Amino acid sequence: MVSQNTKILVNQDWCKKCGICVAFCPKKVLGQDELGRVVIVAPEQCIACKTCERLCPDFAINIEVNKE
Amino acid sequence: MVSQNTKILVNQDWCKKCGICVAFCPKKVLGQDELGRVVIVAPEQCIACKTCERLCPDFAINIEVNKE
Amino acid sequence: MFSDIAQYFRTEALPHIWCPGCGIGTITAAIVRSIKTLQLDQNKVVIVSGIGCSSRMPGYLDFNTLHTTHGRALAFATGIKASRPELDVFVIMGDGDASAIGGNHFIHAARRNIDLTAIIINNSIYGMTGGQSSPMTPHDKRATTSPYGNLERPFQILEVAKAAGATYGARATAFHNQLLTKLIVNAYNNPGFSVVETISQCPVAYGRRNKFKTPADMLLWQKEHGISAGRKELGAEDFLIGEIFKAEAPEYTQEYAKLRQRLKGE
Amino acid sequence: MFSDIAQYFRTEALPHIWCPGCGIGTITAAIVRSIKTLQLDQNKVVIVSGIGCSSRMPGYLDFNTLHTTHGRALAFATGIKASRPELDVFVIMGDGDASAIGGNHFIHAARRNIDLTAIIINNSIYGMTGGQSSPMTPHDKRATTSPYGNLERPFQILEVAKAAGATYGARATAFHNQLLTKLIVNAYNNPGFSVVETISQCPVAYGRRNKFKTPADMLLWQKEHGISAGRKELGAEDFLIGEIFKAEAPEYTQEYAKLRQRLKGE
Amino acid sequence: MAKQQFIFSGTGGQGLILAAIMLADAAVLAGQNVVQSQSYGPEARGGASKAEVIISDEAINYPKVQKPDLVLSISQEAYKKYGLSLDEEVVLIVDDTYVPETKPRSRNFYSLPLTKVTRTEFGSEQSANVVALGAVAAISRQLSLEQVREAVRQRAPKGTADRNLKALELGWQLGIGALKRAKA
Amino acid sequence: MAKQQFIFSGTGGQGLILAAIMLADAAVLAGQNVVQSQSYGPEARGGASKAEVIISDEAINYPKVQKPDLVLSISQEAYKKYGLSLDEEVVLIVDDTYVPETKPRSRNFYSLPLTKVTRTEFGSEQSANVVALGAVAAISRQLSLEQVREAVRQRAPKGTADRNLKALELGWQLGIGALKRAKA
Amino acid sequence: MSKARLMQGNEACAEGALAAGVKFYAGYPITPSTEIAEIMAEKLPLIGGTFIQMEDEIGSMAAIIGASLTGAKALTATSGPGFSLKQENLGFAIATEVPCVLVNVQRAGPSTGLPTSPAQADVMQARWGTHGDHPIIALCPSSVQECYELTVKAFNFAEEFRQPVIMLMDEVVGHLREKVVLPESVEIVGRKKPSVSPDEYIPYENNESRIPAMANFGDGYRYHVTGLTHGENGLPTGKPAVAEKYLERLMRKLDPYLDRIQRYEEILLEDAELIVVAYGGPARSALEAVHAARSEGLNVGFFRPITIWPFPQDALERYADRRFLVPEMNSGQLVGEIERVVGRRQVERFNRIDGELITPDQILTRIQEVMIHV
Amino acid sequence: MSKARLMQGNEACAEGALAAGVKFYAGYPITPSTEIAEIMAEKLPLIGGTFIQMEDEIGSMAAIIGASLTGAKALTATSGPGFSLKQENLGFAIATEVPCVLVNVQRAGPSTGLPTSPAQADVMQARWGTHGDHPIIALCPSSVQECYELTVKAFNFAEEFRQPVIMLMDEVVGHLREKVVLPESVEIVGRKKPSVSPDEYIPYENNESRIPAMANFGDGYRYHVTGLTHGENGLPTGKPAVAEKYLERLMRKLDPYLDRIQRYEEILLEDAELIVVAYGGPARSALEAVHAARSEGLNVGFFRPITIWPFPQDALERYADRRFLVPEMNSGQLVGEIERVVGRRQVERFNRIDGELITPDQILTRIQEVMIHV
Ligand SMILES: Cc1ncc(C[n+]2csc(CCOP(=O)(O)OP(=O)(O)O)c2C)c(N)n1
Ligand SMILES: Cc1ncc(C[n+]2csc(CCOP(=O)(O)OP(=O)(O)O)c2C)c(N)n1
Ligand code: SF4
Ligand code: SF4
Ligand code: SF4
Ligand code: SF4
Ligand code: SF4
Ligand code: SF4
Ligand SMILES: [Mg+2]
Ligand SMILES: [Mg+2]
Repeated sequence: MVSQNTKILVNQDWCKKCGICVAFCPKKVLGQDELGRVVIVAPEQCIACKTCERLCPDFAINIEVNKE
Repeated sequence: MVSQNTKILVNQDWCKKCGICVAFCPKKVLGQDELGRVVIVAPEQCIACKTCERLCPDFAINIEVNKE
Repeated sequence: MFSDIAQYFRTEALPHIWCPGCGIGTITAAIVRSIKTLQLDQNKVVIVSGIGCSSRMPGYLDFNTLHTTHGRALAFATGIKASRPELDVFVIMGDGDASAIGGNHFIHAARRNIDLTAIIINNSIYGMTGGQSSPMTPHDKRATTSPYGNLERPFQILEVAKAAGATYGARATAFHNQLLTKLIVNAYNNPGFSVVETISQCPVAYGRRNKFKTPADMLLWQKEHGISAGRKELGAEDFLIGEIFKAEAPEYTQEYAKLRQRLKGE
Repeated sequence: MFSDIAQYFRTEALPHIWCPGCGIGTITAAIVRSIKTLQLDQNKVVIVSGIGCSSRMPGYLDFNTLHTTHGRALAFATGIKASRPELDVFVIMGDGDASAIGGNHFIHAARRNIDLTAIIINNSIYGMTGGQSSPMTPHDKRATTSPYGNLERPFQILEVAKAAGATYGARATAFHNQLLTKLIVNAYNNPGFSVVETISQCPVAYGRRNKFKTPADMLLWQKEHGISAGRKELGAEDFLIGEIFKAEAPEYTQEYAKLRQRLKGE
Repeated sequence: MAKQQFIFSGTGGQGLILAAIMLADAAVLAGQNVVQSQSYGPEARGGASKAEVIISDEAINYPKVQKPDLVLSISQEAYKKYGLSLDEEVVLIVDDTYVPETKPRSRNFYSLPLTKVTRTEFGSEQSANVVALGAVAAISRQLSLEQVREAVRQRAPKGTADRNLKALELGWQLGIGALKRAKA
Repeated sequence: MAKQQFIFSGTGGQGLILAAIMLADAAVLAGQNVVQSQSYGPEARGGASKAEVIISDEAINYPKVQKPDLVLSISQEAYKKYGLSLDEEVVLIVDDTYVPETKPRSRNFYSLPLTKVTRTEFGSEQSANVVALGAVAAISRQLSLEQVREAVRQRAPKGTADRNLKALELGWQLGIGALKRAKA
Repeated sequence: MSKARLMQGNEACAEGALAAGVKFYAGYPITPSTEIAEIMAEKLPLIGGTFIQMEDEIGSMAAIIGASLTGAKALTATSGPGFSLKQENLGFAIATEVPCVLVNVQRAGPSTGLPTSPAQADVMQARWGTHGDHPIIALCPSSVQECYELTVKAFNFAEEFRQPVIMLMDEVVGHLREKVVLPESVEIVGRKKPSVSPDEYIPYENNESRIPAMANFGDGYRYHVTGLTHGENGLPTGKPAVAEKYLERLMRKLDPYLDRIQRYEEILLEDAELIVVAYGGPARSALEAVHAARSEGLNVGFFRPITIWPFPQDALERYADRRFLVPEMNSGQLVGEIERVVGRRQVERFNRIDGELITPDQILTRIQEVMIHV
Repeated sequence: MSKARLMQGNEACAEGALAAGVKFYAGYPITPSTEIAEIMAEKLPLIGGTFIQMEDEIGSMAAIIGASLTGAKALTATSGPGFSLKQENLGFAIATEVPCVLVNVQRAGPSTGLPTSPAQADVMQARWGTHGDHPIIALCPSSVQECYELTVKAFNFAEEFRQPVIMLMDEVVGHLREKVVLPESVEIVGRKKPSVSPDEYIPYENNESRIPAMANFGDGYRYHVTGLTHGENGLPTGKPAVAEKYLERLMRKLDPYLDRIQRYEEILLEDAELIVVAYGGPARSALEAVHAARSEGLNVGFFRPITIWPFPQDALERYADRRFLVPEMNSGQLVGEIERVVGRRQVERFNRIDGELITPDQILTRIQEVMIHV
């Protein structure tokens, strides 16, 4: 497990709340608040697959993996 | 033989002296004079195949067959 | 036999402007013979063309005739056919007309499979403007704009037509003009977009530059290199003649008619 | 990973203008990753586009970028490549841009087999102008100009490319964006005209009218219907992804270079 | 009725233009002259969106709002652009969900739960535009509920008339309530 | 030299334009001002063809021949159009093969066997245009044989220089002979 | 019953076309004209007409000409870039005298420019955009009501004069929604059909009306249509005399009808010292400014050419002794023609080119500058 | 050694281009311009340049813009129908300020017209043919020598001002062969390159010269080129203020250089009561007529605009008190501009539209009519 070393960065200025990252995160790490903003609901679940990052149309997610 | 009943009509006003009819007549019925005009040199040889007529780009030859 | 088809000509406009030995005249007669064979109502036939030597053809023919702008014949024809589908629309284009400037209208007419009979007169050159290379000039051949031999590859225009959606493709030559007449009849009978590529000789702008001494030499070349399917293996300069492909697809004006019908129902 | 590719972006121009959930952004990142993978010199890369939502892409990318007129990107790119063949030229087009108004330049770039990497972003619609049908809108689907469902058949654009002379054709989707990155790398490596068709989602102008509730639904559709060769038989809405064809043919700028060389010799 | 000028502002996709059209329709039903226009952002892809309506019993030449009588803002960005520095004469209506931060104003200011009410009633935000229209119409007091209702009936996309009429009613009530509170 | 105006007329494919260009080239070599033009028939497909040359030691403004000094006609049609109704001052040269029918003229008229001589010498009609050029140049007496020779050398298509120089010589001799006969 | 309705300018244009009897539309989408195509796509199949989305603007123009030759009233609509592309075939329609209507909803240019912003920058292109000499009619609406009415007129002119007609709209009126009251019925003019038998039919007859009768393709009158210079029989000619006759007629065919074709609006001109000449969307601002200036006691009048081409020269020339102010949403286009007609020294300009509608205030300020401060 | 040679106008144009340093030609054949392409096809590969025959005129215009962006001097040539088709991309080149030269050898129109006959019927199209506001330079040669010289100038103007330049020829000069004396060397102007580092480079800088420095694609200065209205950084903008700044500069970029750009010829003007204003091929007839009139004792002068656009207005205006005769091979085009400049009442027209060159006699007769019989 590398989840401790993974940082999920969401650029709220660029995010357009399309919900794609939320829908495709295999681990349900991400969610949306009532205004549609992406929130990280289960960071510990993240497997750093970067699906969210690659699918995000707005370059708004950065998964930073700090392998130690 | 139907040759007796075949008329070869050359419309000299339309003929442009390209020589195609002469080159493709299987029976050497046609020739060209020194100014390039088409002349009928061997009418009796004509087999009314109409190759000349069909190939003439200028609609200048008419083969009229008078079957009796 | 010209007297047989003279009724389809504007004889007052003859003799035509084509050069001595030019294949377009021969092809014109073959096309007219197809229309005669089909016994089409002269008043319902429309002949549309673009610009080029080939495209001067409609002016000599006694139908509803439309000589348009360079490359656009199929777009004009599309307007005619879509507006009044009962008309029989033939479209005459040069190789440059159809495949260079007109390439887009060509692939779209094919995609729509609109019921037009398109006849491309392929003389491998821009005749009217005096011999520039066209997208159908064979590789390495000379033209005024390929003085060192044509660097480009020619279109396989029937391949393009097929890939774009046409439902009938055939090829003949000025020499094989009886075949041509038959193929045009079949093309007309195909209810969709049909293309007949017709190899023609341009002795003046192409032949002279490419070692053909006489128009007859060029016809001989057509005779030798135009091969019916299966007759022999194709050599370097050979090309197939006859029907090249057939396919089925919905035709544009019929689909539109169905739509109108459907909306009436609603 | 955006931080990894940020150097290729004009970040000051972000956020981009694309709608929420639009696939173009995802594809943009995939393209940039290809260029990164190829380790191309940023100063030698040229990105050319036409007009449309997709064609706004170059504005966000930090290369030599050229946003041209609708449908003409390949013709501009041809001028660039022919004039300076050492440049790496990528051409971004929408489906309408490439196949409607730009169809002619498309088939001619293919015929010349000029060494351009053409990426068609196929969202099945004219996005920028608000949702009219394009020549790649599937049959029966809705668009503002096909309010009763599209009567026409879409192009099989890779078939057309192949018939016209292109030497590389591949297809991926916004969803299959890692595949896309690989295919673009391969396309670039093909020394000739290469086409990568990329299926994208336009939730606003296409999805809404065609019963897709969310952008994610459209990506799911891509996931389900994009099939690698041999994986299974293709269903009605399925399409192949991966490399679709490869061929060999002389490349235009190389032929021209040879001509110059030959003339020097003379 | 003297010239009345309205600005509806928010982001693309919120249905503001449709709401403005409905307002304009209602004015036509009321026998008024009316023009309605919108600024398409340079590319109008999810960006700011603005719709304008001018209603008058005289001929309307210049078709753009020069001095609004009422501004509706349903995004923070739109509020900043169109609502923030308005004269206090001008009626300003904002949505309290999407415009959480507002400058205090002594009068003519209504921060209404347009989105919230819509969500509560319909479970989604769709029709919030018509709720807003109802509030605007009620607060502006230029048109009768029946006129606006008729306009909504005519313009609502197929199959949504009932929902939208309901939304209108909700908005109208919100507006009336707010007016009452303001008077009070 | 005063302004000299030439018309070369015949049918397309006879090489008249090239002959006119050679004449013009020769005039340039002679240090003259010169313009050369041609009328492309509406489609120039085997139809009538006309080339013009104006030579002058002054500036030439209007570039078309207004009143020719010399007309060459090598087709019956061209003769009808350009040769038939000429002033007798104007020199008229025709080819006796292709212009068999001519109106009698008291002077300045030369019916020359241009085609025949070419065929006899070369076995084909190619280069008849240069034979004609030779005759024209000789009869017009505006340019030296050497000047025209140089022009032919420069302009002749690759590999045909010798043949064409020969043709020029033939034409020139035809011209000189004709001049002599006319004087006699 | 003619009822008041709210309608968009582009929609009114489409409705006007339908009222005029349009049966064929071919087009290619482009902002800000697209609504016209969209309405046509919906409505034409319902009335037995045909909508076709072509591969580009060139093909669209070609297709409407083809359709018109079969007898259908035909329409296309576009904006700047598409207008440029249609020019070649527009010239074909003019040369062959095929009736059709081409709408250009002007946006800000050059090139792609500001696709959603208004401008009036194709005014001179509408006159001179295709190569070669040619006559043209271009109509310019200022209101949604006029979008409707002028489109009907455009079809009538096209049919009566065998002449392509340009509806020169702008984004302001094209996208404006406004109250309109549509008439219950409109006057419709169709093309003149041959009254002779096919044998006697002369397709490009040089008759007194200058407008040859036009037979439909398919109706038994077989004739030739070509963009080459042609004789009365329609066949190409290279003969200068025939060419001249043809071109003379073509260039002057509208002359006998100018009184009917040239439309304009005049307000408060009698005592006007300064006349504001404006057209299209910005004319609305100009009129408001004129009223404001009057209320300040300035003797200002308003002249609005509705027919932009042929420009109503005679009408304006009557005021050649006044001064003029020409506000335009371009860098100065129609003003050149006005200068030509009334004299350059009398004419002041006001130009706005940033994609925003000129305001009444801007014009009023300019009026004040011209009348007071100078 | 500069030697006298016989050369055709089109050939001289091609040679001028080569002398100016052309390295790229893209075109599509069309009478009467084709010789230019043919010469380029032969010569460019010999000097390391590139000739490409494109699929149409639209693509040709696009390709030369692309090539120019890589640093190559680029040329295309066409005639009427092709000129119409090039308009959209011509507008792109103007908007993006990409240097290039576009030759239009005018033939008789409209539409296909008389493809081998001369005319001057694209004069106004050269000014207004593309949509949207735009500046333009168009040069008009009257002799073969001038075809050469002006083509060199055209390239110099294009490069110096980042401005597409039109060589507005006509079939008369294009196909005329005439004695020319080519200079041993010509003055060549290249485009201004950035003098700053890539970081500091502002591709559409609003600097004092009004002409931004231009970097080649591939040379390390990465920037964006778009036909959308753009800011100084080259990126698209919808902001009215930025748009206005850009368009203002674009529309006025030539103003500081007008003295150098505007060329014209003046002959016998001092005491002229009537000034014949003529250009292109027909100017030759006009000059001959002027001399003939003088020899009849008529005080006639000759003014020939060589730069047609921007029209040398100030130069002509000096003579605004004289009368004018404007012979043109069209139905009256440039005459409108002359009327605008000097006043309509002073100007007489003479138009020939049958495809034949106006003769000196025709102009002389008209001079006599105007000066004597009236
Ligand atoms: C828009 C436009 N571009 C170019 C031309 C010039 N032009 C006339 S015909 C032609 C090509 C002719 O070649 P093709 O179509 O093969 O017909 P052909 O003359 O060989 O029969 C060209 C380029 C034109 N008339 N219009
Ligand atoms: C000549 C021209 N015609 C039409 C347009 C209008 N237009 C802009 S983008 C576009 C089509 C966009 O569709 P597509 O190419 O599929 O790109 P998308 O927006 O879907 O990415 C059209 C028709 C234009 N800008 N120029
Ligand atoms: S990296 Fe994978 S697991 Fe982690 S948030 Fe993104 S999609 Fe979910
Ligand atoms: S995919 Fe990107 S833009 Fe969409 S919600 Fe997630 S972070 Fe936001
Ligand atoms: S019909 Fe046949 S045999 Fe007779 S002349 Fe013609 S080609 Fe010869
Ligand atoms: S084929 Fe026809 S045109 Fe040719 S020579 Fe024979 S008759 Fe004459
Ligand atoms: S140029 Fe060629 S194609 Fe044209 S008429 Fe002459 S021979 Fe025929
Ligand atoms: S309209 Fe469609 S393609 Fe364009 S940005 Fe929006 S979602 Fe993307
Ligand atoms: Mg050809
Ligand atoms: Mg698309």
